[in-house]
Amino acid sequence: MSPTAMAHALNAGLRRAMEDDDRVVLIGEDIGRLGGVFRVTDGLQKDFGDLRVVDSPLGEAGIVGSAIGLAMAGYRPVCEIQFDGFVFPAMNQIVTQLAKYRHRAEGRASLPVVVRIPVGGGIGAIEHHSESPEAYFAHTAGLKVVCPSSPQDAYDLVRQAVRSDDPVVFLEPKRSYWRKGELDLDAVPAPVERARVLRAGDDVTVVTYGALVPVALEVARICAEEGRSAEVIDLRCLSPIDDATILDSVRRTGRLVVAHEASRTAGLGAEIAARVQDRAFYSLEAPVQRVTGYDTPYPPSRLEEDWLPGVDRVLDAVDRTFEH
Amino acid sequence: MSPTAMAHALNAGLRRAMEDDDRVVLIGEDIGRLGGVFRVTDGLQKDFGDLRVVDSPLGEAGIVGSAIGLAMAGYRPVCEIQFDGFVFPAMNQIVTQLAKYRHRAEGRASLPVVVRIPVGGGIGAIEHHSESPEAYFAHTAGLKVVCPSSPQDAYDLVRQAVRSDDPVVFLEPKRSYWRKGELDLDAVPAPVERARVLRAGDDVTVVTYGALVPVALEVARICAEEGRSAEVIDLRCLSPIDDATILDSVRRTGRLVVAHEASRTAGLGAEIAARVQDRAFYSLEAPVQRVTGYDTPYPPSRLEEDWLPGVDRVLDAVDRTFEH
Amino acid sequence: MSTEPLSLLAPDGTFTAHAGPAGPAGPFGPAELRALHRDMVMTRRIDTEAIALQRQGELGLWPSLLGQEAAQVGAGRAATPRDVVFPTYREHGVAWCRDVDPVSLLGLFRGTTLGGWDPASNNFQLYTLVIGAQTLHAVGYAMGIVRDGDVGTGDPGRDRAVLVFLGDGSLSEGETNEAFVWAAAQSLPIVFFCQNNQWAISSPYSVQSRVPVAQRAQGFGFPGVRVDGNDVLACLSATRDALDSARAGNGPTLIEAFTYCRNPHTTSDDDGRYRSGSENDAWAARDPIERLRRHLVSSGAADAAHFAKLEAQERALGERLRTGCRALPDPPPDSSFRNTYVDLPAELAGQLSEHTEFVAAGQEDAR
Amino acid sequence: MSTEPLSLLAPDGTFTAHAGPAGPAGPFGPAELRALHRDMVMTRRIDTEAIALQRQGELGLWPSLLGQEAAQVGAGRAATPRDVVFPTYREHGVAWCRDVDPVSLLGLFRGTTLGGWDPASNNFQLYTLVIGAQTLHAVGYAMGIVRDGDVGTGDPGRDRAVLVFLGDGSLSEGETNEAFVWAAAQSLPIVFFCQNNQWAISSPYSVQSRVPVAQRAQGFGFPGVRVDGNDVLACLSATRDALDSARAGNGPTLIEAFTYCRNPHTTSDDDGRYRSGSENDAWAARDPIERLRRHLVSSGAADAAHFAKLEAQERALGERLRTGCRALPDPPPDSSFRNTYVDLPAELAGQLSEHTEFVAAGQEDAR
Ligand SMILES: Cc1ncc(C[n+]2csc(CCOP(=O)(O)OP(=O)(O)O)c2C)c(N)n1
Ligand SMILES: Cc1ncc(C[n+]2csc(CCOP(=O)(O)OP(=O)(O)O)c2C)c(N)n1
Ligand SMILES: [Mg+2]
Ligand SMILES: [Mg+2]
Repeated sequence: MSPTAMAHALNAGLRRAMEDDDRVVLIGEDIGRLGGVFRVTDGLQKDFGDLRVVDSPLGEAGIVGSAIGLAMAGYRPVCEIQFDGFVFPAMNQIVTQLAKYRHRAEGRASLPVVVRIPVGGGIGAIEHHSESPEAYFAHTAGLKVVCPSSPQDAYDLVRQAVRSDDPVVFLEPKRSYWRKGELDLDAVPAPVERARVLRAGDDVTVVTYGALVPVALEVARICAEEGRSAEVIDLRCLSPIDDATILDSVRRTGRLVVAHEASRTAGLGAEIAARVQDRAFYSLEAPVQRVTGYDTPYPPSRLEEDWLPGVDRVLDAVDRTFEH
Repeated sequence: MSPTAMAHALNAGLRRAMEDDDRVVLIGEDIGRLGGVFRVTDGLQKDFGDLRVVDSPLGEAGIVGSAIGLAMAGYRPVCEIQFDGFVFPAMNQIVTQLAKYRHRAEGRASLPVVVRIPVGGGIGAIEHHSESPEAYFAHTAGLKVVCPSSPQDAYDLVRQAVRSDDPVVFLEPKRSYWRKGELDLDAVPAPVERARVLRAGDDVTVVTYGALVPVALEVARICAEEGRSAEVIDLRCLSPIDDATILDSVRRTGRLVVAHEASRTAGLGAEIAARVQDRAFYSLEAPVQRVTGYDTPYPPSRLEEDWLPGVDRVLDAVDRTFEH
Repeated sequence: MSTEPLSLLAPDGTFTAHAGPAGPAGPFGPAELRALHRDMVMTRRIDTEAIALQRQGELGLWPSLLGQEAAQVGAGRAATPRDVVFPTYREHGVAWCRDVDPVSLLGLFRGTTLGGWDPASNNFQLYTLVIGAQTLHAVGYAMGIVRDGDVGTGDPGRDRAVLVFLGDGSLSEGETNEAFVWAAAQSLPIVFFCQNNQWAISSPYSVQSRVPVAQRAQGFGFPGVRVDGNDVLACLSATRDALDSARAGNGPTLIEAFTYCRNPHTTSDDDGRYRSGSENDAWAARDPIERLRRHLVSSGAADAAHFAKLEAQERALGERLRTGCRALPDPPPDSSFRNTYVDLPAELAGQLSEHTEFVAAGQEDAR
Repeated sequence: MSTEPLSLLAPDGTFTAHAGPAGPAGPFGPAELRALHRDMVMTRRIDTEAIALQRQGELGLWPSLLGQEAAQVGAGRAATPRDVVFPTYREHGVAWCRDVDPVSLLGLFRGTTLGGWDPASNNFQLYTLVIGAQTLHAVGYAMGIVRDGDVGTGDPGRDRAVLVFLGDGSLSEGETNEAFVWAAAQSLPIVFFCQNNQWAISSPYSVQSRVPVAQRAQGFGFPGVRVDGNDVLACLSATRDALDSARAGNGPTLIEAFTYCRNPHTTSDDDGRYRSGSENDAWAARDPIERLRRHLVSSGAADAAHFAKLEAQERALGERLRTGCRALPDPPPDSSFRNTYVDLPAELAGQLSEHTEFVAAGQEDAR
């Protein structure tokens, strides 16, 4: 156990996955000698060679499409999309091919492809480098979507994603890449599909994922000071959603705040609100509150701090749930 | 006024738009001599020439991307995507360019582009020909998304879409193409952003759009026989959503069912449920119910009838709202 | 690049040997010629029966290949069983060559499945309806072959290649061109076989390009070859050469089989709106089957007894297709739910029970 | 296709006339040569200042063009004001030639805007960060020019063309290739100007292709031209010829300016990880500005006084950039809300009030 940054944990997880199974192949732009723009694949090409760590041509459809073909040939490809905003050229391959293939093949064949995407804002970047595209994938049946919030989870989830026979969209919160946390390389990982209660509480539930997890924890800390006990749930798996864990919590607390960076309309917050109002109707003491990016394109970075959900906005939402 | 099929109403609307403004240019696969696979553009190339009705190369990114360029040059392009399932190669142009351009240009320039897409199932088609991709677009800030349910609305909305300076994704429910309805070519159209109450009711609200509108009306008819008065709202504009009209209704009825063909998770039903539970919390006598396509890829056509929301499933959902 | 397509067998059935890159093509033995003819005849029968089934309402749709039999059988027979084939939605003749049960081709168009066969068992992938998408899968598969070390070993039992089909229209899709980029840059063992049937639904090839399909490859730095797509021997030779070259580690080839589909795009299409019957007549005169039949007769490779036997086989196939089509089972109502993920997620399991109850109630009502 | 790039000005400054398709290129008059030199010098100064501003924390990022000044100024000056230019994110030198205020180039990288100038007022579109996306917009704009009737009229005050910039890496994106398809099939008035700086971040050009960039055009059926990208005169001549041809209605050209970016991909990049300094040194010896300076001196087109004056102008520009950068206003907090749609939708208006209250409360707290 040693404090490790998430980027390094991911690197370790990928390395371990490649050692465990020599059919794991990484494909992406600049993932070889450069080690990826975030250095997540640092050193892997050197150690595993350029047949297993492929510096690809500059084309995202090609990255995902060729990964599909490699999977058909028995490999377990892990794609890297350089930034969230650049996944859209691959959307056709992801939505019409990757997600649907097992269904088309009547369950006879699966595509064990992982599509890694650094996501989210708050890093002062230029356009297309701060997006949160998870809702597109969560709405697409046939994909699993996961998003770690800690180095340990990143390490565990990426290994599990590689072992999954279902295609996995693996979202890496950029803001968390250099946050450190304990990493136990041999810990028994939690099941992928399970959300995790990071802090127990009785008065209000806060659900989030990725880079907003530390925000939610900070909110809970402040709530505690104010005499309110907030339960914090890290979703981890954004599709399928583990609503059982959320419902358990809300049935106790009666109040729910969901936070994400993606735009509000038809985002994951909507889905969680829709399920919870249905399945815990009589438990809710206040409407489910969403704290999200707004329904605008991601703003210039000078405006991002206020645009992104932060501690204050989540606290406001918690307050709103107590106004009822 | 004469009974007209929606496909013909769209044709008339496009013709009128082209007559009204000679900067309107249609682009798409097979829209010229063939008149489009659904004949929506029938005769337009003959009458307006092949510079205004362009049979495009087989590439959807090219269709939307070139439309963007034409709009930059002062034209008002109307793209046709041949089928719902084939819009994904254009996703990059739609999401990263079309939707974001006005924001990028700080409001200095707009892209008056319409992207017409035949959508939805129930026509016994093969894969990729029965999809309902509206949630991808509704989640994308900067786009307007509209979906007519009647010939009159199709005619009005397509003309308004062409006149809109914002980009519009225009969804045409395939199952409704050959349904006839009254068409008044000179009626004063309702505002694009307004949902429409098609049938007033007091006990439960049913919100839907496109091909499910007749289903909702049939549900209301049956409800009436059973002594329940259902209000039917046709959303028309799927983004931005006119929740005022929905909330007005739900505040009276206390019950809401939302129906759509698209998969459930993070679909429009989720968004509507999330807003209504928030904004009409104390009015709701039962949780908002969603009747939707399931979270699977669209099934083989032999299974579609049961997979799609139909009268019985919507009725079941209405019943559920009365169980509370 | 010569734009005069490689041709070995003239429309009147005369054969001219031709030196290809891998030496002279042919002569072809009588057994091989008869087999190719039989493949084309059987392929056409599948097509004809399917069209009839569609008219009878047994199929929702059928994309006919009438006139493209030579291209498909030539290419299909060039591939070895170890090669991997990626079709579009029209490669019924290739499917035949890959021993895919022809009845299973019908399910997709009857609406009982979106697939229909096991892509692994005949090295014949599923039909792909999204234009161009399969070209990238083919590229990825070829990358897999490279990683397996199954290229350029010189061992014919080991080396393999990918054969991917595409249409003239698909040359305009970005994904197809990305496939060319990847194949060229990595010198992959892959052959792109483009049936230029001159139309993409109502769009003549001139909408896509002003230069021959085969020329596209040059821009990416690999060879493009043009063949008479109605000449099964030319298609076979060119594809064999290209596959040999790919297996030997010499990288990709794009083959343009210049041909014509004499039926509308699909049974739903009305080609009277956009093309003339005379074009069709001209291509009927270049019929690929008739051409080889003439050669078989004039060369004495087949006699009347042979053709009679073949006709009986054809009839049997037709019968099998008609019966088989009607016997195709509807998919179980839970199949979409079960096939979406390896393990049914909780939410989807909930939706499945909803669905199962609903279907059961419907059956209840119906009873 | 000759793969030897067109070159007029050798690294040592000697000039060799060359007959291009539109007649001999040059001779260039001394005023024109001085102007081109000045453009390059000023462009480099913009670049240098921006890098310094980035180091000082005033910019988040800067994509340097060091070494690509000749390509950008040559191409930029070839376009007339009526031509329409579509840049990538690195065309600071082209922006200079289009009279875009250099300070406004900084906003995007300072995070005060995603655009920064009015795309209509200089016929210089906004920077595009999504690789390849702008090539299709350029195609669409060229379709607009055709529809305006502003091509092939022979009237120089009327005919126009589109000049679109792209990098060597972008040749692999599907969209770029679709742009080639459309431009070729419709014979559009467009020039694709590719700065092959041999790297796409850490990927050498060999990752994308084994043949020259210019060859790609052949596959689509239009001319590809290779020029020495460090030779401003060659870039200017080739682009002028290509634009003339486009305006005259002869369709598209792809120009490959073979060059090298001597700085890392952006200020965030660490090129020590993937390339050697010696490559850099070799290209420094081919510096485009030094080359023209030598020619100016040896031909007597410019004297010491000229260079001194230029240096003063440079310094003034640097000063303007430094002051201008710091003075760039933060965007108003409501700007994203107001710029998403022409009219603020009700839901978004609600979100804006939420936001406004929140921002106001924050300012309250801060006070
Ligand atoms: C991405 C995509 N866009 C549009 C379509 C609709 N479509 C089906 S077939 C076809 C024409 C294909 O032409 P071609 O590639 O020449 O093949 P052919 O049908 O002639 O065999 C089109 C446009 C599609 N299937 N996929
Ligand atoms: C669609 C897309 N994918 C990935 C990126 C990330 N990216 C930014 S620049 C770049 C390399 C571009 O290389 P090239 O086209 O040669 O232009 P250069 O930077 O050399 O000028 C990459 C991969 C992007 N901007 N857009
Ligand atoms: Mg075709
Ligand atoms: Mg480059």
